[in-house]
Amino acid sequence: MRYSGARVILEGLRGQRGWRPAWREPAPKSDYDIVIIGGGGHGLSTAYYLAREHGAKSVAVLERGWLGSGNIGRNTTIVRANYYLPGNSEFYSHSLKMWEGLERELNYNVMHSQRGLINLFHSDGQRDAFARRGNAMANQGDDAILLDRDGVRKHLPYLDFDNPRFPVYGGLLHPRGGTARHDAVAWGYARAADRRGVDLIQNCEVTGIDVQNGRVTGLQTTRGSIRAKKVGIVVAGRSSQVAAMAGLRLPIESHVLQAFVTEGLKPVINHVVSFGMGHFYISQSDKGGLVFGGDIDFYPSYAQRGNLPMAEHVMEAAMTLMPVIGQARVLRSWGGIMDMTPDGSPIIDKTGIDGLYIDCGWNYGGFKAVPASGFAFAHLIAQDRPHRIAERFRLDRFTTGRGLMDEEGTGAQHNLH
Amino acid sequence: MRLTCPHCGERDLREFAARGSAVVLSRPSAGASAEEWADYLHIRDNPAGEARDLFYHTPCGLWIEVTRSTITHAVIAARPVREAKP
Amino acid sequence: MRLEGRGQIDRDHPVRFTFDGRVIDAFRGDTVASALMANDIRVVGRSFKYHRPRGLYSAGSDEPNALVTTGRGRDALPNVRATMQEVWEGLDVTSQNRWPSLTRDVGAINDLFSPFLAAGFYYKTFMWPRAFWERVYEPLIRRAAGLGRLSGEAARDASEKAFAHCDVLVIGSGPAGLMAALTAARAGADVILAEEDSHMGGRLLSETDTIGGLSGPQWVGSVLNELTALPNVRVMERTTVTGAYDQGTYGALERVSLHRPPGRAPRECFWRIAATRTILAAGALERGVAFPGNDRPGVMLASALRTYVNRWGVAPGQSAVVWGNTDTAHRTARDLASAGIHVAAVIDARADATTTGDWPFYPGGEVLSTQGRLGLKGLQVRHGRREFTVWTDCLAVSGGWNPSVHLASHIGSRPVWRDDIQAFVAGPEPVPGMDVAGAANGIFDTAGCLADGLRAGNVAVQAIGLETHSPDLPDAEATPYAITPLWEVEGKGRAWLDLQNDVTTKDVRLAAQENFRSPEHMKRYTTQGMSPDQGKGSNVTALAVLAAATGATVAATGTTTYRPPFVPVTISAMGAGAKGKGFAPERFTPAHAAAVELGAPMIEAGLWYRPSFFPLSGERVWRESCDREVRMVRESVGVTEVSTLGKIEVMGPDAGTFLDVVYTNTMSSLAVGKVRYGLMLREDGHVMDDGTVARLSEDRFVLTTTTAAAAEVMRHLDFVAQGLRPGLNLRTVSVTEQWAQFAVAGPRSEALVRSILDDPAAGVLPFMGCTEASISGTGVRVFRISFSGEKGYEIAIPSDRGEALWRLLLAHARMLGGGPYGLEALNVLRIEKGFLTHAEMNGRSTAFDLGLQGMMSAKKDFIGKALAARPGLLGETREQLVGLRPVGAARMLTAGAYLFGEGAAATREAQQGFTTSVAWSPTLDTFLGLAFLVNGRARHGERLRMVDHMRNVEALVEVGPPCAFDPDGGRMRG
Amino acid sequence: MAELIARTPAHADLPQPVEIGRTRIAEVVLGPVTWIAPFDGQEKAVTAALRAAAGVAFPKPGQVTRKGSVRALSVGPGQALLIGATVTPDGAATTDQSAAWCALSLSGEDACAVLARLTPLDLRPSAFALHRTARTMVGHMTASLTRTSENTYEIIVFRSMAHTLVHDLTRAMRHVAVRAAL
Repeated sequence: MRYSGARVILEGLRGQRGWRPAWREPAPKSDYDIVIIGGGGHGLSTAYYLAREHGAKSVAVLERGWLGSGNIGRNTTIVRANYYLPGNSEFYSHSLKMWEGLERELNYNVMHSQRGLINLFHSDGQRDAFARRGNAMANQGDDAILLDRDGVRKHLPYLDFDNPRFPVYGGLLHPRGGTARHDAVAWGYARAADRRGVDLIQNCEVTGIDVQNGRVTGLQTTRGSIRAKKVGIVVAGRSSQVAAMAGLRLPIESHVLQAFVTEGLKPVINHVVSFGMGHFYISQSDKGGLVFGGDIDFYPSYAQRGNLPMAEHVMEAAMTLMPVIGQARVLRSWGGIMDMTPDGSPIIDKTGIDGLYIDCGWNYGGFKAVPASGFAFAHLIAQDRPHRIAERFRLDRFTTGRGLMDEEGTGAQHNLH
Repeated sequence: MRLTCPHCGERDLREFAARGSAVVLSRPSAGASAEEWADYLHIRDNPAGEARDLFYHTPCGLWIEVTRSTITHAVIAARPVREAKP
Repeated sequence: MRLEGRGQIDRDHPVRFTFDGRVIDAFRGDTVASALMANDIRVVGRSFKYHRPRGLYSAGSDEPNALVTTGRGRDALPNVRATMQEVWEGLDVTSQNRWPSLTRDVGAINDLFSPFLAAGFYYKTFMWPRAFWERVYEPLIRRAAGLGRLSGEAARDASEKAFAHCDVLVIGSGPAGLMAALTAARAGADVILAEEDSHMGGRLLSETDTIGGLSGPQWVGSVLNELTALPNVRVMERTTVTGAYDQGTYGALERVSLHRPPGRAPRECFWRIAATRTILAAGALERGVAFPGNDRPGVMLASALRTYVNRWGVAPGQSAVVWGNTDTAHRTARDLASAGIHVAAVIDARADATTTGDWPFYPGGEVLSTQGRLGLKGLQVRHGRREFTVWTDCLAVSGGWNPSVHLASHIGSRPVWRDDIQAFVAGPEPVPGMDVAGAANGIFDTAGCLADGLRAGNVAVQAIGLETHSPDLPDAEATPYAITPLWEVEGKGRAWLDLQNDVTTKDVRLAAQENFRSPEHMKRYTTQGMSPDQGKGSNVTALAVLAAATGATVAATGTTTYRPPFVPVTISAMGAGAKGKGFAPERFTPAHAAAVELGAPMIEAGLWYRPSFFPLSGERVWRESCDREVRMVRESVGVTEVSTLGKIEVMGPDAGTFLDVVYTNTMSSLAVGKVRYGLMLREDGHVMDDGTVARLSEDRFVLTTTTAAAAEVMRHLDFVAQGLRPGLNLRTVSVTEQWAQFAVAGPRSEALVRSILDDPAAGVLPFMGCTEASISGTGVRVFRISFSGEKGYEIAIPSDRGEALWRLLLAHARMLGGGPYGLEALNVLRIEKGFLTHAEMNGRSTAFDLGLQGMMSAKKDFIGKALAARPGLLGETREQLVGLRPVGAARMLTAGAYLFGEGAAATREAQQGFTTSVAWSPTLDTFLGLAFLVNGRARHGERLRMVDHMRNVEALVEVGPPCAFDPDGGRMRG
Repeated sequence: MAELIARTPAHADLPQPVEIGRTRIAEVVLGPVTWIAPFDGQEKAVTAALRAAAGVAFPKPGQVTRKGSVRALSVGPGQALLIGATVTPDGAATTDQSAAWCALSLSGEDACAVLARLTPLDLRPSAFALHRTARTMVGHMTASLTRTSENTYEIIVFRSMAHTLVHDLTRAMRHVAVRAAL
């Protein structure tokens, strides 16, 4: 069933009776060519591109809970390509281009909105650092504009320019940056993958990975054993546990990142705004809620919730930067579990076990990566060699020191990125 | 969250800086292999359950090792890293 | 309409406020909601999506419809629950989401299109053409979305935050909460009793029961008299506990003065409460029934109607129908009748129910639909096979009670379904230290709540190790709770679940039809429960509808997750105190005021402020001042304050050994009276910080760190000392605050230093020497070090005399033709010399990259040594520090620009490096740059293209060594 | 010889004691302050030396030892500030901190309520009795807090943060005062 405005009107006239399930509810088969563990954004997009790009016919996605129940459903929805280190630059640039065609690709409105993202800076040194970032983006072929204080004022007149603790010197505008409706991305990929024959299996937890003679042979699950020629692990927030089933240890520590949304309000914030000195970023959803967040809570955690000190820090940052939103009320807070890596950049790689691949370590930047991550991971699984956009996301970079992508420059401490 | 600083007593989380897994206390000896060093600094067991993590009580300067659950956030024990040294 | 002789309002104190400009008469004790009802205003809001007219539905913080804006301008507060807002003289209330008025709202046209606006319709359309999303569709949607409106003015920082600690936190002050608080208080526990309402008592303020022979309010008063007299009890009304966090930490929002005209009092206070034990006695929330037309103004919860009638003495009309599935219906009818309101019918979903009242009674009946446009006029009722119309102004509906388990679920515990009460309750000890009591625990009669409060109080008392002193239980009403499921009535027309987000039963069924069958999928697809009330009144009903649609039980369907806050919290409350400078401490150096006196612009350096430059009259731009200051230092002498540098003393027999661990070079061999430049790595082999180490005596070293890294280095030293080298005998302490420090630099620096020292001979120090001396009798530390490349000193003096020394230094400097210099000049001086700051030590650079590999001792282990030797951190592929000068026509350099081969395209693939720091050098009459360049040390003399897209600057540059001035350091050694 | 005039940390921000409502803040001139940290195994010797020279023992965690105008405040594991006398006992790391700290006293009936706006420390008498001291936070600053009488607290922060401390305290004092008048 194809979605369209005409269809919406037709179904409106006939009482919505004709809408069919967005995806099937298949029982797991005993045997697949490829099994993807993890029905989040990355897993679903991987399955989709396996079918779409590589013609894979026998693919299943196993999801412990409900589709999209991980970080794809609990993030702050920002889509951007403003990285500056080689490896990240080309990957996120590619991902943003994929976003720009995603709705028609999936026949699903994920509400990708390129409303512009502004990173504020607060000193001469930060200006130079953001100039470098902007230049790297331009070198990559992406858009970036360095704004001075007056330039920022034109876009964001509501900031406290007069008496903030850290005055605004300017900002780096990324016009193609923006947001998307997070759940819709999962649903869009799920529906599109399902239409290409991928079996999406919910409430199916993987309990074991079968390896024989250095080669993966299948999985044990709460819904029975499944044989598989190839297995991809894409389970941010549980990466260490699932990898451990195959005897792998990862350079990952799990941390909780909180986010907040206010009651719906008439439009006030029209960009994505990021306040580096205060570890605060914000946008306003189409529904009117101010969606914002800050830094991780810093202690290792698998609980999808945080504590008050960071929540208060985030609200305080809002008050010093944009007191215009002070009277808005926070409606809901939540936490996502982040795979934090030693350099803050992700991993898409083989594992040393034939047929077993892993896509993990997205820190708190995984949402915008969903299209390209799935695309590159599907390539790796299908072709057994990395796609050029992700060839630097290697596991061994920490051992060799080659190609580290520490954008923040905070070093090999997982919770500092 | 509240943690107990062995010197100062039970305090609000906001008084602490968190560092992550306590395995960094087990620094390899100078002659260790490159693999050992890389593992030490990067690879983590990352348990979903009982874990040993490091916190710094900023007001008093004490580094502590906290045994805690990463699932429930229950705190089981806390001691100065001086005493935790393997 | 106002009911004579009823309610707890103060009829001696009339209060007038405005609603959409209309003056409303009310009494002290009214809420905006009760006052609107008293004035027969039925439409109080418009719904989010369809702009349906809506009336009062509840009487508490769960109100879905009556969201209003109070105040104007910067004090405007959107989405205030009219049910929670107490009236005060002059209060300005406006309705929301309507234009031009509540009764004539153009947006209501949306309702006509509702057949096409089903759940998730927007995921299926608006995709063509692509550019239309940002330009057409989204702006339209954004404008239509949202309920209230922010004023667009900066909010005042008018709230506060506070901490509290107690043995027992009691949340809610109904019969269970009061009894629990009394029990704990009498046993001597420190008790905090938090109540969301303006008055303690919970449902006891709204019901006509007697307790121990007293009316509800009287009994509440007697308990409160005892509690407030106890020193160990803190009673907090208008305080909503908003979230449960780890180890007994709770967030709570107190409405301090929102019930009064604005003044100097804090508006709200956000509390952080640490409690050993908590008793959740937050009561239960009544739920409605999803039946066609159930959103009509005049349809309201039965409990809310009793509250309006009994507590505030108001009623929504002359007659009412009551419909329910428990004895609640009968209680409501009795109260209405006694208040003189005509009870047009009582409908009890339980077919076997009986009544004692004198009203039409329909056991087993149901309401099929409603009539009326801006207010309820009549109901279509089915009883047996008969369908008929009942004319009424008001329908009081009750579908049962949902215990308020929100806080019990905040840290991960899932509520448990109970068939006998058709509701979710909390599991055992859902939050460590928490007990749930009363209606929140699924006990719905007063006597049961009192007893359960007493039980919970005693459990808490025992848990904290006190002796119990149980109060006597007063007599109270004890009715068994009998309920039959009553979730929805199917029929023609829309039946609302989430009134705010306009989610109907059809939407939930559509979600199930499209396979959004898990509660989370249904919630996200339909937006059920994502509205300002977070589905307080509708979530469980929606789950029941979903369960029916999927053929599952409610228990098996489960719930979505409750998350903080329980009620929305203003950002200005949770972020109180941070507006303006309050976000982070401000640190001022000892000579700050003296620098400001000289007109120096002070700029942020982390938490510190430092002078940028010291303008002289006639200088129009910073560069003029900066160039002059640089020349001054190169030609005579300059003075600048460096107190912000971190200063750490390391003492003890093993101090040297310890420093050998944290620095790449050897410090243990440093002679007393000498200073050495030191480099610290992180364990991953990258540079953490640099600074100097001075050995003041055999077992006392003083380290300097950069301003930015001072706290990080201190923490690192503590970590190494305590965690990695606990066997070493040493002590570390920050002395940053003790010592004001000034750099004196330039050819005449020695003359200056000698002129102020009590013993001028102490100024004759070798390069990298240090000594203790005195100035006007005050002990100082003198270091012969330089960050400018000139002969230089740093003098440290106790901070209390820092300003005096600064003034003395300036006076003497001026006599020598010198003066003060600021950060800008300091930066130029160091760039001319190729010295480092964190622009170069950027967290990704290694000693090798910076050309400091010679400082890495081969003879000892140190932090970072092993991992700095990884192949990827060495060799020709690394970007190495170089100096740059422009050589083409364009003479300007910028920092953050990239380097490319001459003639190469400016693309990522062709990047060769980037600039980190640049400056105009008045000394060399050229721009100078520092840059990282692939294999840079081998490329001195090479020409490259520098491109800065951001500033539209391009230049041809020549690569050289980082140090551009006095490369052999003769001036510095002097 | 020029005289170098010493400034107290809060001389500009709090030149005079300030009273708002039922609380008062005033700068405390600490006099000589020495940071003392006994080396491994030297704790007893250092206590003996301190007793001999100043009449006070090395304080246990959270403790203040006092003799006349001399006090020793516990400020961290194995660390104390000796205030009011200068003693540099053998066997301990010591350093002069006389100019490092800004100390204010906060007193009055509502002092505890004011402080509760700023510190997460449990201030109940059962947890923070008379003459107890704690390293904690005041606002965003690390601080030493000491209860010096029933209704008096001494707050010590970095000297450079004197302005912020006075600002934070006076804001809290105003709020408490206005509330009390409601």
